[in-house]
Amino acid sequence: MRAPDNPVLAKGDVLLAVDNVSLGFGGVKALTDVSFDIRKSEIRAIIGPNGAGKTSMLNCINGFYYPTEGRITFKGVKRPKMRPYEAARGGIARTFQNVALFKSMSTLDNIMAGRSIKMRSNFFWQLFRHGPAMKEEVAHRRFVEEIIDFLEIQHIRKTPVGRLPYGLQKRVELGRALAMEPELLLLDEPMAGMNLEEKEDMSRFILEVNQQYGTTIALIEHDMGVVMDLSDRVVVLEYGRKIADGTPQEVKGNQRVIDAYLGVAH
Amino acid sequence: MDILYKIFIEPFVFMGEAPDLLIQTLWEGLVSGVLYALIALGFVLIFKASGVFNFAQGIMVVFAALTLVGLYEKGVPAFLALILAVLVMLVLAIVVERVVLRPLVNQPDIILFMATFGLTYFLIGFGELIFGGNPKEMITDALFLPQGTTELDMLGGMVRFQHLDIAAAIIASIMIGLLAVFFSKTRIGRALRAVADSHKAALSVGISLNQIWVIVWFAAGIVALVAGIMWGARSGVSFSLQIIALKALPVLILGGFTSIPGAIIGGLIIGVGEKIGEFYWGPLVGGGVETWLAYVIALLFLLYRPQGLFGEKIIERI
Amino acid sequence: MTTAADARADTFPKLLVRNARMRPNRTAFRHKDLGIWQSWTWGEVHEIVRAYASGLQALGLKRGGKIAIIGYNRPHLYWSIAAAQWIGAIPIPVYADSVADEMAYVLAHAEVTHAAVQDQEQVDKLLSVSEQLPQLQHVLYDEQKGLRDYDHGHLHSIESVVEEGRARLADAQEAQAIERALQDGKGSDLAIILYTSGTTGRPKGVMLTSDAVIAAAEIGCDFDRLDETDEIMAYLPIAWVGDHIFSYAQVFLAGLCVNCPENPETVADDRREIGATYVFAPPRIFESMLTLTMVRIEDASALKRRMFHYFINHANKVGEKILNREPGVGAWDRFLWKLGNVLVYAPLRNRFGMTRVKVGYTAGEAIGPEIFRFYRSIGVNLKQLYGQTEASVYITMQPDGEIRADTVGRPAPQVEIRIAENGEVLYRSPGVFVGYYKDDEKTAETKTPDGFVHSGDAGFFDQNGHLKIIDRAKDVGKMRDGALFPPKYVENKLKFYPNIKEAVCFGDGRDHVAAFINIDLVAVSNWAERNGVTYASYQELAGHPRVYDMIEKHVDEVNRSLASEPRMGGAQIKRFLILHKELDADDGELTRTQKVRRGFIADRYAPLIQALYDGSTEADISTEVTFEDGRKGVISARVKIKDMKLYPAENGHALEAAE
Amino acid sequence: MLYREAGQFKTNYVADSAIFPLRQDRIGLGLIIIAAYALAFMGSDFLLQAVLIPFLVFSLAAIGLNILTGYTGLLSLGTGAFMGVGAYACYKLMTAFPGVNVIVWIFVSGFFSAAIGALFGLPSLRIKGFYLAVATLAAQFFLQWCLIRIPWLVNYNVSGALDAPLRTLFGTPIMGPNATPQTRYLVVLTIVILLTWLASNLVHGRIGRMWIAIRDMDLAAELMGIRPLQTKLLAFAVSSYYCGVAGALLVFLWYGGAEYDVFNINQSFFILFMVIIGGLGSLIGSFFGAALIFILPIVLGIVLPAILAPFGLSVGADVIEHLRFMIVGALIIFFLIVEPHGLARLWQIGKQKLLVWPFPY
Repeated sequence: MRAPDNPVLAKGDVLLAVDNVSLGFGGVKALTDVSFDIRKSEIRAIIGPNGAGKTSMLNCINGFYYPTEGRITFKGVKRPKMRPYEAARGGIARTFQNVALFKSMSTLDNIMAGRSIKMRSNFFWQLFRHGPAMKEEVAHRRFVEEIIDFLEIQHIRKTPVGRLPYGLQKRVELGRALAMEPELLLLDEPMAGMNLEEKEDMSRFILEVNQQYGTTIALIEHDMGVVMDLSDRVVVLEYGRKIADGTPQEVKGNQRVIDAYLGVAH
Repeated sequence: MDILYKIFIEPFVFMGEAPDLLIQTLWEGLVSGVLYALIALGFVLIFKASGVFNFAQGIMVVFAALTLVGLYEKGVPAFLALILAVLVMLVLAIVVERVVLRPLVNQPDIILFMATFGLTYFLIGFGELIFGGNPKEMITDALFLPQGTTELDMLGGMVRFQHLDIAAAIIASIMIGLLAVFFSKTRIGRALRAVADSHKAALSVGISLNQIWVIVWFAAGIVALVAGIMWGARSGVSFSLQIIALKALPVLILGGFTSIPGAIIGGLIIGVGEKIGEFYWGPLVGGGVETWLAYVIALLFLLYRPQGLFGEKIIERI
Repeated sequence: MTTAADARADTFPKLLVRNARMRPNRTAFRHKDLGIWQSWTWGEVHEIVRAYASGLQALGLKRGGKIAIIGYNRPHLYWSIAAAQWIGAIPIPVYADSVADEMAYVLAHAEVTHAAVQDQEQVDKLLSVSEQLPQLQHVLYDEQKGLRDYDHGHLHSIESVVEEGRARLADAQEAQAIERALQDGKGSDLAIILYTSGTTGRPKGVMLTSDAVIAAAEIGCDFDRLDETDEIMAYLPIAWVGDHIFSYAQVFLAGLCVNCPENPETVADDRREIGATYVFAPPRIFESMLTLTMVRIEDASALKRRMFHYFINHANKVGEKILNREPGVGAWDRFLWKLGNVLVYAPLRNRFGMTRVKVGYTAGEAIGPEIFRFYRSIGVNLKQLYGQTEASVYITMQPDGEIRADTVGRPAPQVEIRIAENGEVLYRSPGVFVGYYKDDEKTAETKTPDGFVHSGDAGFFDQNGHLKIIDRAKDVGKMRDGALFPPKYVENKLKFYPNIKEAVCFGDGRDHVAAFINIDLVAVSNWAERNGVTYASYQELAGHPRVYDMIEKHVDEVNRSLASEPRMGGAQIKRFLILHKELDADDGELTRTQKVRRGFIADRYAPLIQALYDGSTEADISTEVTFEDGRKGVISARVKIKDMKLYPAENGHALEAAE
Repeated sequence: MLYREAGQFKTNYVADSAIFPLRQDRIGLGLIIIAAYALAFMGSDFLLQAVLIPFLVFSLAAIGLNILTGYTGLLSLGTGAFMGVGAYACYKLMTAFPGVNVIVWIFVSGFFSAAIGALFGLPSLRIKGFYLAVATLAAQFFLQWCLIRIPWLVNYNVSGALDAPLRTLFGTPIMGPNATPQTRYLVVLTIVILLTWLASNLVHGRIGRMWIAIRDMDLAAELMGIRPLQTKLLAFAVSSYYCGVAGALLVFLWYGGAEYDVFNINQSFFILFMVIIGGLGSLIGSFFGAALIFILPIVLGIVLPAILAPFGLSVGADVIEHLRFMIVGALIIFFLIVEPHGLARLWQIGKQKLLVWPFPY
């Protein structure tokens, strides 16, 4: 599916590099001079107190915002100013802090919609829902069914997502992102508002996605236990600046991180 | 080359050669602009307070004017008819709040928008049923509206000022001023602004949402009545008047749906722009550009500034 | 349905070969997977099983070797059974929800060398007890998910084993070998060992030969004229004899089509989609469907509710007679039933997924007569049967037209029955087992020298020659005054009320009968909602005075009914209490098949039993419980006790069956 | 109640993703289509000409607008003008090339409105909601002005009106003064069925999902790689195509001739009513909406005098007309209050009720 001239990266190579990125809205600075990288096939956590600029960081990475300063390099190529859909087509998928599903569609259709960028059949065949259009629909349906199977959401396959409980919606959203077969998967608080059991399930899915498909994952999460268990490396933001970067163990022992977390009431 | 000359050079040459005509056109544009602004204000009032895009504003103008004229024709003295017409608008506001808005609270915008369509249909039928479908003359004399013309010598020509137009501009300006004061100085006005921000905030001011809706629709009704009188005096009272209400839409686009100064300035820009456009450029394409010029101006403007003249820049978040 | 030509097919693999020849393009198995019903024809199944058998050989599974089958109903697991049988190995299906230790016991006892399991969960379970299973060599799995990074030295996907087998079979010698293995199989060989969960003690391995299982399957197929057009839903544990007969033996014999649901949560929907023609379900499933029906209909509009009840009442009056084609139903009543069929019965059957049901069975426990009649009256041909693992299911069956709620029918074809002195039912049939695996003592206890098997159940034949089971023979106790006390009989009477989920009665050697009641949370909470009873927890609801009043009414009715029956008058319930927690298999209070463990409960709730007999009006109890996530905790409660009115017993006839 | 879905299982994805997966629905649809064709032979000329032909034409236009507003969430008030473009294009084409069958030109004329629609859809990338509605209003007034001002469009006809020339299909007149309502009805019915089928295919496939994704959550859709501009423009183009064909049918197979005035702003609103009352994002809703908004006034026109007569109120046609306006207006409000999601939702609820009958859920 990848364009031939794209470099194929091995595990551990830098997939995405953020260099001295700053982002401002009018007078407000959301990010100041942040640099870090995400390596192929790792799980990278971005943590920090509320308002630390974590979501803004994700928004920069997937092209929703363009940094006011600094640059982002994806697969060795500096990212030009682009529309979000171009980033998506470049292999970056994401989920959202507040679930952003297509609420009138069923679970199945939501995930199928995530497959749109992989579908090619032309308008003419779509009109007749026949030939290549139907063949493609079936092939992608099968792929989507495997995601449904993977995420254990068979029983809600045809339920409109608006009616699902929050935990399941998050799962469907993950499924929709997986349908894009991304190289880099951005998860914005995938476990927010979940109970213990749901969190365990979600952690399991995230790990399995990472292990089975080698998908690189960058995630924002508040639950420190989950972050420590899941991630290979952690970057910590506070007030839009990076204050620490390293393995979970290193970060845990970092005095600035401890201050940042203790200093802010949660 | 000729066509480019006709578009880009000739009209301006013409303006310079006959400045009196330019002044005349500007004046006419200004007057219709003020009236557009008045109608747009009715939209803004309702949109600000209830988030309803009130398509019925146009028919309310007609309905108010018809009520006034209709009552007068039935022998009611002019100023009593005026008071009765105001009362009718109050009743309308109450009925609309009770029958349309309250059951539809929390529905998507487009549903409320559609409901005002239904209201429009109803008022058309109702108005015609009671007052008949024929155009009527506005009771200009009985309301002591001035008539006649003042012609001024200026810039090497004659510029005509209809007294009615002068009155319209003045009354509309007063009306706009009153509304501005109402909004910024009175308790209800502040509550209204609070509603625009959040419904909860309004409740904390101690006025129920339902009351606010009634007040706002009533205020919009009065604005409609004034607009109806002025516009009716200029071109007669008929159901085709409601189409001018659509002109308020580009005004709103320019000014932003929630901004009162925006409505005023937008109204003036549209009013003047369309008269100038029609007079100087219209003949190039066979005239009649007035019907769409306002919309195209608004459209082009939107492409440049999607949030409108006074709207805040939209930062999209996810 | 079997012809002389098929007589040669005396093992399941041979039946498979026959099916592949007779009906190669008919669908044999369906499995809802990846959103659609994946289907396999007999021809395809034959090809897969044959290759699978060869693959198993390659993995060292030998004639007489044992292979465990663990998991939810999946075509690949059924094929594992067939492939094992093909090469003369003995499949040992194990309950998929048993915990690792239980599983380890069975696997060690059966000396399994191979295991075919469903998924990662089962693999993990086996790995966790691997040191107890030194002889286990290879584990095969159906679903790859999560197993990618496991050490695949001894772990294989079934798919890969089949592939391996296919590769081997390309070689003519291997093909011959597999053919020889097939022909070497004899009807008298062991076909399967089914471990019974048992209410007490360790599970016992019931050894059944191919002849026995096929004979039993034949009984069922002939009785209800099952053929290849029939569809069955496989959703009960494959380790249970019922599933083995219905979803495997009869399928291979008569060429039915088996449908495996997507997962346990979707069974109801999947059942509706398939619309099976041949249905089996234990009473609790029919019960819960009916409870759910009644609960849901309460939420319907008043008009619809009235219409529903009107027609259900009408069906109650005439529905069974119409189903049984009995005379004496007037034209108007018939018309009303037809109307009801359009408005209520047919849509209900459709909702239950029973639109196409030819015959449905319930067994395992007694079914409430109201429940039984309900299904029959709306046109579902529901029947009861009485069976045991040791009999390959069939002991008694209900022939068409002789179906009654309170008996389990006449002896099945080819089955002989006699009733022992103490009321115990003994039977002999072609389907009886060989013995218990590695337990000759137990075998000797159970099987008489002339081939009769002690069922362990007490019962009697009524005037019509129908068997009526009252209880486990050893459980039928005597009260201090000598009156009979069949606890289960009484408990079942209680459980027929939708509000009562479970009941445990005591009375053996006592002066009077006392009962623990478990309320049904769905039914009672619904009742509570409608009656404005508020509560915060199960415990509070269970202890609510109005709930007690309601249950008291039910108990009173039971007492009245007991008083009217022969020899049962002494078993009336004098005192009862409502338990503060639900009896739970995780706490060991129920078996995995949801049967109560009376002895265990008696120990665990000893203070409550004491209070029931010492006249106190309430008692304290604290018990350890296991939560769903495996953590343990203690809950304590004060439980109230209610006294009941007793009715004078009609001194009736002695138990007729005891003659 | 009527449904027996037990036993209707799907063994492949084609069957599972069928638009009507239940047999009962397929049978029902078949019966409706047969009945619709049977009406051509059993209905009176009045029924065909005054009720059914316009109903179908408006349904088609409503489907067009529904694709844009209902499925893609873009509010448009320019429907009338887009219909007009189709009608005028058809007129030009069939008078310029009389040799080619008119059916071809009816379908081709839609492409002209599709192109114009896409052009006016360009602002939709930057403008949303009511602001976009005003942009489409610009299309409405500008195009209408063009239709008046360019006499070439009506072949310099002095009256400035379109007229339907005589055109035949297999030798039978289907257009012009000699075409019977029956033949015109059959032509319109066939075209509407065909185009509805195509629309249904589109909205149930990848393109439909992309449209709905844009409608439900445009930002998320874009972050999933859906190109907003292309998707929206496609919706404008397809929508306008349907409106264009409907416009051509309206003038040439229903009115038999018309002036630019039938494509005014009121026509746009009229279609919008149908879509909203019928149900946003529902094809069948478009038919329901057209039925209610178009047929109801006709029925009222017949029924009202009959109701008023017994009270000794014999009223003039004008009063009936006024009452009709009032009642339609009141009904719009009533329906919005009762079911803001339109008649299609009621239909869906009804079907769901039948499906779970006798249970309420």
